[in-house]
Amino acid sequence: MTTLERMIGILDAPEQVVMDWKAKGKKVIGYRCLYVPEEIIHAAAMLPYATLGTPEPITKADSYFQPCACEFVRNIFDLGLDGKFDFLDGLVLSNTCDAVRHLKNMWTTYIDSVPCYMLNNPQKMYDEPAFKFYRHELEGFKKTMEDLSGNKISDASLRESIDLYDETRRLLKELNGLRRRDVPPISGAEALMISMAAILMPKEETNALLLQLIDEVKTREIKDADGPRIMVTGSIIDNPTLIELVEDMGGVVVADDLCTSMKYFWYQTKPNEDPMDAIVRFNLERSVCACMHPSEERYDFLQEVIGEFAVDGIIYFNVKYCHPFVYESATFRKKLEEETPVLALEVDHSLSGLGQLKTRVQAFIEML
Amino acid sequence: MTTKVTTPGEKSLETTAEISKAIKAYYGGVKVAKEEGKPIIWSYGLTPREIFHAMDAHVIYLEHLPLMVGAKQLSGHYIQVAEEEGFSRDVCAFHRCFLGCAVASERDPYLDQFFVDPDFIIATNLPCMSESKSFLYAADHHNVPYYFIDAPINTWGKDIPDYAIEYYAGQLKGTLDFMSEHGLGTVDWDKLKEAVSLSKKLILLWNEIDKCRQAVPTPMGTVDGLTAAYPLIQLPGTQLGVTLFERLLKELKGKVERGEGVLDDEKLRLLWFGVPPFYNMGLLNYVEKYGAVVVKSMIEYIAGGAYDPSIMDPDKPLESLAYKALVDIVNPISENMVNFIRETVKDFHIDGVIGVVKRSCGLLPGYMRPVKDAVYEDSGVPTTIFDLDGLDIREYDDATSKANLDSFIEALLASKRR
Amino acid sequence: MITAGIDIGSLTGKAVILKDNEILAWNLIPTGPDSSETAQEVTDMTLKGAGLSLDNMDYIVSTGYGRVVVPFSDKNITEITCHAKGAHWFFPGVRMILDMGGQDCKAIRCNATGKVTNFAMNDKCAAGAGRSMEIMADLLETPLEKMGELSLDIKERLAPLSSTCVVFARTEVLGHLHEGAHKNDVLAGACEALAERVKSLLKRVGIEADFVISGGIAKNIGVAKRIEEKEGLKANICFEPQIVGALSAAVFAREILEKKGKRKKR
Amino acid sequence: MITAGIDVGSLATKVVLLNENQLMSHEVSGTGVDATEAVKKAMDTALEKAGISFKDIESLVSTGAGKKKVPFESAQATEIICDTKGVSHICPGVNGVIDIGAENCRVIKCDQEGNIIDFALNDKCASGTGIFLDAMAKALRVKPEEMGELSLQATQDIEVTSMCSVFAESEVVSMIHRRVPKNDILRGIHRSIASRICGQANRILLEGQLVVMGGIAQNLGLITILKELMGSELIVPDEPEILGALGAALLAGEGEGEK
Ligand SMILES: Nc1ncnc2c1ncn2[C@@H]1O[C@H](COP(=O)(O)OP(=O)(O)O)[C@@H](O)[C@H]1O
Ligand SMILES: Nc1ncnc2c1ncn2[C@@H]1O[C@H](COP(=O)(O)OP(=O)(O)O)[C@@H](O)[C@H]1O
Ligand code: SF4
Ligand code: SF4
Ligand code: SF4
Repeated sequence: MTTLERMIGILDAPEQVVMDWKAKGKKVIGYRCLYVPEEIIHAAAMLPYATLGTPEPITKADSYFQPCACEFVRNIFDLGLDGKFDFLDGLVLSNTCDAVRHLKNMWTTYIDSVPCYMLNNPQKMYDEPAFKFYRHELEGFKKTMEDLSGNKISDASLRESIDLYDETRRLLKELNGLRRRDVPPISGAEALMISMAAILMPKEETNALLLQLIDEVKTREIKDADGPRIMVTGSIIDNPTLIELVEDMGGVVVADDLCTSMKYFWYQTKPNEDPMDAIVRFNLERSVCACMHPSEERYDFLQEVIGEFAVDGIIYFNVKYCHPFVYESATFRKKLEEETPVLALEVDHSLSGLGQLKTRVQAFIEML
Repeated sequence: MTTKVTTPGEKSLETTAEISKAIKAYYGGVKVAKEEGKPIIWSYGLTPREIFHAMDAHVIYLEHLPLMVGAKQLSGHYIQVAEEEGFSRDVCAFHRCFLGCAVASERDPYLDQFFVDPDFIIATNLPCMSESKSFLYAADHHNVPYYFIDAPINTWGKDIPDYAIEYYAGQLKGTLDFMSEHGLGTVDWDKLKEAVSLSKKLILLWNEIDKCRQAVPTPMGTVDGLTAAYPLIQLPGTQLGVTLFERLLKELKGKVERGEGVLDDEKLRLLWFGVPPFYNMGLLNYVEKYGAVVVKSMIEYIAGGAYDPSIMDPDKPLESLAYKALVDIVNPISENMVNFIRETVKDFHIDGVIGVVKRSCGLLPGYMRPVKDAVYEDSGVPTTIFDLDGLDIREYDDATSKANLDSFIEALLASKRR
Repeated sequence: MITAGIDIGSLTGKAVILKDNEILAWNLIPTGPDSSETAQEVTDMTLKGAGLSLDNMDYIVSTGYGRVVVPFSDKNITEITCHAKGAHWFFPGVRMILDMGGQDCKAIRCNATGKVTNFAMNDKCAAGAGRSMEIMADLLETPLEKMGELSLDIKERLAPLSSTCVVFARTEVLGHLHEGAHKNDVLAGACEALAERVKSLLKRVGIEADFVISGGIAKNIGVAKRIEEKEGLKANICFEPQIVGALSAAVFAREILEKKGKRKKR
Repeated sequence: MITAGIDVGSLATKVVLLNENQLMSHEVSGTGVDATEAVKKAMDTALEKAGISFKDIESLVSTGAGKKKVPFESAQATEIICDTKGVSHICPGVNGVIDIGAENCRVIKCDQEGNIIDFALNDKCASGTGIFLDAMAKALRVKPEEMGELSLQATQDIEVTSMCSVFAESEVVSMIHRRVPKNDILRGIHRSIASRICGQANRILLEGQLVVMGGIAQNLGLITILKELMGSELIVPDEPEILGALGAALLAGEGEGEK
């Protein structure tokens, strides 16, 4: 089996990662959104586990959420109601959008099996008072994690965790950098799956695998690389189907702006600081999500990637009822379109109605 | 045909008519200010009005404009304009409508009376985080400066920690500086303190007004209440607001003494949870044919209406305002909203709760179920939940809405009879 | 050089045979239960009309809803890309195309060579497409072809049908009729509602004065006229708007061949 | 006391005549364009079947979407009340009702005594109602009454993803094109509609022993899948479409709508 296959294979049964970890008698903390610092969880010797959705239709959650709440959140809640997250020792959400805020409300009210915490991250970037406030919140969060795990988090152990995660991010960035080539070594769908697997696995393992993987794919070339180069962006995508769809229609997905992929690893923490401050700055100086103010940083990131990866067209996949991204795509679209064509699509998180999407994507690719 | 079936709400109080005039006068004033070259602000959500009044700023509020446009049945048009700009039907209709007004190439004469372009924008993420992004679009479109007040969500209940107050109050200071920078002069701290003290007075009056509404029959229902809440939401920190509320209180007290109600023979008392149909406020009168009154609506209580102002200290104006904003019932993740409704149902002898969700709202859909369960558990009072967009008339279906109301009220009456 | 374009829509199947730049033959039949068969059938008919056989075809491009199931096509291209090309073939100056078919409406912007630069499609709800017109026609017992004309001859202006749902519009229509409204007035309401929806689609891509309406609804002058009036535009409509997609597929086929510079062996 | 219940549905008009709460006769006929006329006709037939004349009726209650078009003087009641009344009369003690009519789908939760606890009506979209099924029947060229039976003979699970009835129709057409067996398509359709109804029922946490009524309750295919999805016990009474009218007639017996 190639390393690539091994990594992608992890997504077939992500719970296995958890079971292996739990077998060592250690705890697992679920988290939603990158504004929850994994490093702090890890420094308390627990496994941070990204709760991703499934394309299953939503059933039980519909009696709690009105159908106009974002489908991703309803999906997570559905899984929670079904006990699919019962292996978690806690769930941490961060303050990113109304949907997640309500997930916290609902979870606390209706799901007893897993305690749920809300981490109050500011929605303002680069702002000294926001740093200060966030630092306070993170101290509280650190305390909560210490209590939950029974382990103290020292500056040294936190530093170690940060270095470990930085290494993961560095390796992923190096790997994805190869996609700048005229003929990328990995497809967009593969890249997404590698990132997702890397996010889910304990980083010690991830890093070793990534090293091998970079070596392995260096000489690889994907087939059908003569189509237009596409960048995919939008709300969370936790399933390669949409990217595969773009690639089936002849697009070559070379880059993205997703929190499950490039946004996860694009940035590094700044060295030589107090480790808590390093995390504070890391989170408030990069922007992974449309929830942050202002949006310039995200726009600049798009521009940078468009240039570096020679992107011909951008496809926005906005999850239905995901308000932050819907607003932002409307705002960005106007500006981006002056140079790079943009296709903005609304998708159901459960991926229904792909037929209509196909026509649009195909037409867009023909247009390029 | 939708347009035929809508009717304005029938108000019954003298003071609310006066308040309506005050609203028009306020926005007329904005227009005049623009003509005089004064800077105009667009703002939204729970940005503290007190500081605007203390700075003599002229502000157009995002949620208020659509209401006025909605009452004139123009919201559908402007919403469409926004959709043509590329905004999805799934984002808040208020924001779509406002953006529609903002970007429309031609404005209706009605709108022209008071809607003017901004010189800068002050936005916030309270009550709804996601929608605040719409202002970035507006700022881009009009190419004006933008200030964002980040409100941490209330995970603390009534005890907001100092560092959160400090963060929010600091941003209010930032707002004041920002306004100064853009041509509004420096802040007069005495005036600001005065504003906070007037704001405190205003809420105390509102609390008394609220008490009157507990009377059976209730002297003021939601049709009047929504207008009556205008000073609370838009005029805190002004003498005008206080004067209007003093008058309102007097009028209500008289009614209670005389035993006069919206309906003299009240059979059912209802609570409206969610945004009422502003283009068809007559729907709230519709239930009167069953002897039912919508006593109160949640909307009237955002922006401090459910707030105990005793903690406000005019000597610490920014901290007081920070506290007021952060504990507001619409600041998510707190028991505050659920508890408020729970108490209201008991104190106001509510028989049934009407919960309406609009599919485009980011905030309310998450509250419906917890509120419904809490109220039922506590008082055995049922809640009906149905879809109704408060602003987008194109989504409104009179027959379905009435069928829901009819069914709910008949069921309530049937269980009362037993 | 002889090329063919096959357009299998949700409601009709069309074929066009092109010799260099001249239409040799075209045909249009309702889409049957089996798209492949429909494709076969409409192609056979057209070939027969031109006195040719499949072997004579140098290149075949398919498009439309059923584009992937045409067994003998060399390539498939979406309706969106096609319509721009075909509209451009008929009216070289055109910059905006409105294609109104059975299931969806598309507003397309293109450049001077007929290449798409932007497009928008109606959403998941069918309320704004041809199928809704058929349901209306059925309901009001009016032949589809007469609908447009009748809708322009009205006595009283009713508000456009408000039901967003095609299915519920039925109740609304019945209500109107029952209240004694004239059939034509109701038809006008239906056309008005559709035109209104289409208008916002056009606005989403940005309105251009030189525009073409293609697709079946282009034949409904009740809708076409109303769209023109709303924006003060004059629409170009070719002699058979329904074949624009198939024609452009054939034009594409020719261009592909020219680029490749060699004939494909069949 | 002789009482009458009239349920003017969007497709079918139902009349029930009771004598001391015992069924005398009932009639179901198409509503058509002229509801008033339809009610008159149905009433005449029902009267004839019962062998009485209109003046023998002492009390009348009407319900249904077209209740305002009833040409006789009568009290009016909502479908929610009438459905619950009718259901608790024939199946006392159930936990709730699912009423699937032509353009409406209502779910009602009630207590042992037949008091309404909660309910939910469908929104403006037609998917999840009888009309949706009728349209699919037409697309597949089968009779609406046969759909259910046929779907039970399906051999594989396929998914109909479009929720819009109009798009679902073309999705179905394309399946026919791909030569998917009719029965399997039918099952897919029923599954899609059942999950919609299930979602609606979920909204009010409907569970336990439930009665399914309305014209669509006669569709066994749908009921089977609904049972599977909801995990509830579903009861389909005989002539499920007249329960609304029955409830109305019972209400009339309680003194509503006396002449
Ligand atoms: N003669 C006509 N007059 C008016 N409308 C027509 C006429 N013929 C077809 N239509 C309309 O055109 C639609 C079909 O358009 P078409 O472009 O063939 O669709 P598709 O490509 O999806 O099969 C029908 O739904 C109908 O509304
Ligand atoms: N035997 C049957 N099998 C399946 N469906 C049926 C049968 N009889 C009637 N229906 C369906 O029931 C629906 C009408 O139900 P009904 O409850 O009478 O509706 P409404 O009260 O809204 O007119 C129609 O859609 C019809 O197709
Ligand atoms: S998809 Fe959008 S709305 Fe949903 S949780 Fe993510 S950011 Fe929030
Ligand atoms: S609370 Fe809801 S209705 Fe109000 S502005 Fe926010 S999203 Fe819109
Ligand atoms: S409203 Fe009607 S036309 Fe629209 S999706 Fe629903 S069934 Fe389809």
